[in-house]
Amino acid sequence: MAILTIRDALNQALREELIRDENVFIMGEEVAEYDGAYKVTRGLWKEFGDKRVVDSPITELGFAGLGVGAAMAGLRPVIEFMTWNFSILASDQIINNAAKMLYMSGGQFKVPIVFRGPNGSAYQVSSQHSQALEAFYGNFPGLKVLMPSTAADAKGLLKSAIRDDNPVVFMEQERMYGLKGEVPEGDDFTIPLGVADVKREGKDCTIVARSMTVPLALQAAERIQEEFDVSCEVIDPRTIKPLDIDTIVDSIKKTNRLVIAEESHEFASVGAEITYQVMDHAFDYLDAPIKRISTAETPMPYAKNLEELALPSVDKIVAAVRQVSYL
Amino acid sequence: MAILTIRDALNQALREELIRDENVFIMGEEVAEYDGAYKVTRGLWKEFGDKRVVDSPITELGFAGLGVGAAMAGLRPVIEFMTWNFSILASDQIINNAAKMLYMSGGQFKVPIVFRGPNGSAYQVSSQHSQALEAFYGNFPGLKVLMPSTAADAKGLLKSAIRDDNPVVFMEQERMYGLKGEVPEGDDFTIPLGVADVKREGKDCTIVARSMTVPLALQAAERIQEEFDVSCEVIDPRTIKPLDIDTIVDSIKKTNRLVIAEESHEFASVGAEITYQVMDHAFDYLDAPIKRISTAETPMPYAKNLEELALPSVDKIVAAVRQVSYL
Amino acid sequence: MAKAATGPRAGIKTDTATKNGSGKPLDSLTEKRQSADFPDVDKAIAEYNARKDSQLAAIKKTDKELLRKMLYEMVLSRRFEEKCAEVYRMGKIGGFCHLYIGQEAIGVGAMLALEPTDMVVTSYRDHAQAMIKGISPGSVMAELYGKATGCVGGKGGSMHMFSKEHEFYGGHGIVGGQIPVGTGMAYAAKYKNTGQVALCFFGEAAVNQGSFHESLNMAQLWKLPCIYICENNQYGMGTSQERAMSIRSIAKKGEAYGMANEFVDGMDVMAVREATLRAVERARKDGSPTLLEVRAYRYMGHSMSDPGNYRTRDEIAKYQERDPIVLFKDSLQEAGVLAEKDYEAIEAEVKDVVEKAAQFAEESPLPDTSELLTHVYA
Amino acid sequence: MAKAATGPRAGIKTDTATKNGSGKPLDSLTEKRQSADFPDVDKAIAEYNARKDSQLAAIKKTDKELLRKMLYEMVLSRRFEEKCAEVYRMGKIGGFCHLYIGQEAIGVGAMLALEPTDMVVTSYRDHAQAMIKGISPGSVMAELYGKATGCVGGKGGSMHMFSKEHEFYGGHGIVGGQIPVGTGMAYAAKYKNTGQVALCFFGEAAVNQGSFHESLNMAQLWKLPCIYICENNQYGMGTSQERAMSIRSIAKKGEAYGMANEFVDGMDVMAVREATLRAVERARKDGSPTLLEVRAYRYMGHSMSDPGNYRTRDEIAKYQERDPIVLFKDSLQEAGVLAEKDYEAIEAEVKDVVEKAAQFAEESPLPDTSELLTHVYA
Ligand SMILES: Cc1ncc(C[n+]2csc(CCOP(=O)(O)OP(=O)(O)O)c2C)c(N)n1
Ligand SMILES: Cc1ncc(C[n+]2csc(CCOP(=O)(O)OP(=O)(O)O)c2C)c(N)n1
Ligand SMILES: [Mg+2]
Ligand SMILES: [Mg+2]
Repeated sequence: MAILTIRDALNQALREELIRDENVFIMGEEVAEYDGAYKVTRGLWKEFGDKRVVDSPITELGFAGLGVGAAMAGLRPVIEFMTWNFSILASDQIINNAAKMLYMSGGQFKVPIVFRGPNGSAYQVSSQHSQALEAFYGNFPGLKVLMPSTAADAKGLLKSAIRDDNPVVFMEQERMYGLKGEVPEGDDFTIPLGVADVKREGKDCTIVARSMTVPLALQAAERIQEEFDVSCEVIDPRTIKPLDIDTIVDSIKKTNRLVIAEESHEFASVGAEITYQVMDHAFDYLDAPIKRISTAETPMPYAKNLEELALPSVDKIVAAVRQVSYL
Repeated sequence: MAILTIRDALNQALREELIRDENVFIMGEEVAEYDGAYKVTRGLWKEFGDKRVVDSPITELGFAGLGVGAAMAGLRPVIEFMTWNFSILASDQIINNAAKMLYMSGGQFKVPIVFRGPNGSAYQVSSQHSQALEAFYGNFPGLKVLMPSTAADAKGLLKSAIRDDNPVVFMEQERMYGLKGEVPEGDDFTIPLGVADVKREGKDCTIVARSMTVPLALQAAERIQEEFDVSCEVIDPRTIKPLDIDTIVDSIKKTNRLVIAEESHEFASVGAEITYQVMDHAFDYLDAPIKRISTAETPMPYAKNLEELALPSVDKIVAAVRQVSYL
Repeated sequence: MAKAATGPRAGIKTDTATKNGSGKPLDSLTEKRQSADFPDVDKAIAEYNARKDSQLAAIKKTDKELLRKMLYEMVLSRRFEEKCAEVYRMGKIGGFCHLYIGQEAIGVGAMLALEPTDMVVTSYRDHAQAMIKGISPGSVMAELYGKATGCVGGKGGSMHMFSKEHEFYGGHGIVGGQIPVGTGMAYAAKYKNTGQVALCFFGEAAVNQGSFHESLNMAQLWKLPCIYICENNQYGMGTSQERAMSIRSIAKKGEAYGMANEFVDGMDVMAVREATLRAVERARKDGSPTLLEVRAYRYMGHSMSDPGNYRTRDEIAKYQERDPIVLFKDSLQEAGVLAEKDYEAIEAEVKDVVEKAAQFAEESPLPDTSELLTHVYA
Repeated sequence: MAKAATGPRAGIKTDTATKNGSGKPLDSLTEKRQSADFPDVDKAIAEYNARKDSQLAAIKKTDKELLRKMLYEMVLSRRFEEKCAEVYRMGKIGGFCHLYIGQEAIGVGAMLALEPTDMVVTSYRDHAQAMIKGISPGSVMAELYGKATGCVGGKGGSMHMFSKEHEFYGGHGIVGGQIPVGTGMAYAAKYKNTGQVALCFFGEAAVNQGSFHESLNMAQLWKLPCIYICENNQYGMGTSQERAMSIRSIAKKGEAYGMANEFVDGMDVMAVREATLRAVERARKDGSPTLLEVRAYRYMGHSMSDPGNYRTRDEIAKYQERDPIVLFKDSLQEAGVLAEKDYEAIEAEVKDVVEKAAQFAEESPLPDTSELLTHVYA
């Protein structure tokens, strides 16, 4: 297996799907000649040209909606938001058109489109550029929501997303683009949507993490193992919607404890949703209340010390595990 | 006390606040000469004129943002969205500007603005006009979110919202505009934000409902009382954010059971959030898993029979109470 | 209901403000907006008369069957929607119901200038467009009734007619939301080199939405074969165009994008047809988009629940003098291609079709409850 | 890095498409866009020379102290931001950092044509505007360092400078997001009849956002005293204006709203000043808004992390020949209101101010951790 950064794994996925299906095209701000603001589309414009890789004006609502129309008419657009923060401007097209079109049209018009880009915080980019939006989009039936945390998942899920006939919200994380991992070879490597992955096996406490909190949770698990001899199972749902609750519930049946680590704000978060579903499916197995670690309930501050304080961290996860384990 | 419809109670609140503070103005589509699409602003343009009650072009992003700028500069805009569905187009201004401005400016620029209008379903208005968005806005720190269910609450909360120095998302329900209730007299009647109201006392099971599900929950409670001699306590948080979790927790400590009824979709809903917070504060008091009744995980269908099936109902709430009560 | 002339578009000048509002508009409409095009019916009539000869010439060079079909579709739209109003009042149709009565020349003139493979998208005011594009009146009516036999199985209702088979992309409820979608349809046509054009209808009030601006820039920048048809019926709900838009000419806004544009008399179906044909030619030649402003008038309220108090009976009557069906029928007779009995035959046929559509809708079953959960995901 | 001339703005014509893409752009830039205004430096120089006499006249009629202040502010901006670049590279500033170098004539020319009570709002490229409006260089630099003494206490950083005291409304990160906000500021001024005007800056790429369109329509419709200043530095990140906008003239877009508009040479601070004065006069007279397109050039990358490979050194050098500071200094000398030693004094003063600002920032404390949770709600 090759060792790739998440950035390059995404790039490979895009490249392979551009080759595989000529109806796939990429559109977004700076995706073509500039090679992408975060270089995820590096080299693709050079290789595939103006038709397949298209720089758009700064017109999020417009080009998201253009993508929806193009998808209805048979193309498979991959729309990059330079970051998901800017997608809020386009949310009407994502929610009212992409997500609802199949239903409103009585099953006639599919919208096979992928919206992708980095979600959540970066490094000191302040209030308007640090928003994690998975709960925002997760609330709407018709959308699938993906959040990979490794290079292999990034590649396999992006390929599946592009092949999927539904609108997919595909959320990356800028802080993670450089993370390296093994990626299976071959154009046919895909990962099915809706299947969680156990990133670390354990028996005493379950941690459900996604995107940026997965590496944090893994570090926390190591530390807890060492310091307290408590073994944590780390589950990455990878697909937030549809959520693979079974894998989570199975783990809780074993560990009887759950910590959820997420980068988003907490109010009506995906963590809250997981809590409800776990309560619904495994109430009798819980030996302690579920504990959630989210980003502070504030807009993201710029100052380095405040930003650090606002975000989830290994320390916070360790503390949460100790709390639910009564350590 | 006067008996008023929710519509007229809202209208009174607006009128009184227009009189009380000349910096208050109302802007939105059809709010002035047309008296409001749902007549909430009836008579106000005639009484207060072009300056205070302003018809806007269909430009949701634009006039929401205009409101933010005006609020920063010292006015107290009340921005009507003809329905909250259309606010999605304006969500960037609500989320990235209204909610974050105070924080980003280090506390210098307050944004005392109320965004209001009907939320959720109406009668067969189909997929794009039936969205309940309280979880969507609830996720963002900086916003307050209100959802009254009675005429008195509607009036008292709207007056408080207009006087509040923060951006407030004020959600009404078209199906409820005609509902009547007693409203205390006097210009000084307000209801504090962040305080839940026990709409019915009971001891066996708690139902937390909001907006349209409050009357449904009250009916369900009556039926359950009659049929099963089980007494339900019905709590209406009224303010979704900040959430008065204490009142809910106190009730659960008594009843040990919770049903949540909400009109929104379920994934990452306010119901999910209440579940997390209850689990966090009252895990040991729960005798059964919390049960949530939400709108079906589909865009809203038009056909009458399907729409009915999609929405929460008295029957569904009764069934949920029976389930958590093991009846 | 106060007159529009005192509306807030006059601004918010505050010199005369009293503490609690003065009880009357603080500012009156001092300067009359300049209309870039014909502002009233009289001017329209004069213009129409002036182009009468070329109109007759156009009629004569057009296939007779097509002319008959155009008239048929206009009459069908009219009678179909009169039926809608009737059964809506009986409670058979729910939700919103926006009628097209008075605007038939636009849908018919524009859409019958297309090939069947061309694509169309429009707003919630979509019954006529759906039928002109080929969806049967029965399945449109059944959709209005929320029945399983409706063109989207009862899931969409009045605002959301769709037909993939007929290249009809809906029926959209968010004002301006279909403009980027139409742009994307044209994008796909160009990408796949299919030779199709996309026709995108919207109201004049939708022009104020950002989606209009963003879309037209992209369409012109990338030369997308999209024909933007602004159906300027002069009101967005209860707000007249001049109370919502700072200039009167919408066609002229095309110039902000360097886009070809034309102002068209929307009561004259042949004028709409010819302008659309010119736009189609541009689009098929090199993908160039066009913005057409088609000035018309809606006779009914904004939707069935709008009493329409914001305009006078006189104003409506004045526009009805130039009824597009009457105008077209008269021209056809003047050109000698239609006899009175031909027209009567059309009315009779339409009457039958509309009755059958209503009966079909009435007798069709509700959707099966299992349908609630289908089509959420593909 | 490929040349812009082969960019996708040429459309997506597909005739020559091969299955998996051809490895090179499928379409080449065949037709050169027409520039509505001066397309290149040579033309700009010619125009500048032609208006030279009236420029000198304008200088002579302007208060000497003000002229000196204008020059001082331009030099301060330049040196301050050179310092920013330096310390950014040392890791003292985090996140994004967008420099204004090359565009100083716009902020200075426009803002010093206002009264101190007038309001200003701009984008993330806001350091210069913040200082010109009166925020001290020390507290701007401290904000960049994320320190407690920053003008927003370290919460905002480079993109979010604010000062209520100085009527500076920020510092906004969402492209185009400040345009409705500026419109609302003007709305409040008119509502309260304060006589203030609102100045709203944005880049040329922001013009493509729907927020621009929606705002300008409202401003003209309601006659709001807002001056929209489009700082056309010809690139939005790596995308040249002609690859993102279907026409070249932004000023002309004002006509789509019936709004007064002007094209201005953004290298010439007096030209910016005069155009702004004309706009201010309109605004104060009857609230009329104005759209100014001010053509300039940014010397640096889009932000500190942009290598700027999308343009050539030659292109940059060509614009630098008309450096706004040099141009202004020369004119002042020619007009006899500035001696070389006066200029040197300014440079010396600025140097000192910038050093002290950096030192202040360096020595200031980080915000107290309790600040994380303050200012979420009022
Ligand atoms: C974004 C949005 N805002 C408001 C509405 C409510 N609404 C529906 S139609 C309409 C008027 C639209 O007028 P116009 O675009 O001129 O089209 P017309 O109805 O005249 O055909 C309004 C305000 C909506 N559906 N969507
Ligand atoms: C809505 C949105 N989309 C994208 C971005 C990323 N972005 C920041 S600045 C910029 C370019 C803006 O160019 P222009 O408006 O010309 O202003 P300039 O930077 O040249 O001053 C982009 C794409 C953003 N901040 N907001
Ligand atoms: Mg209209
Ligand atoms: Mg620029």
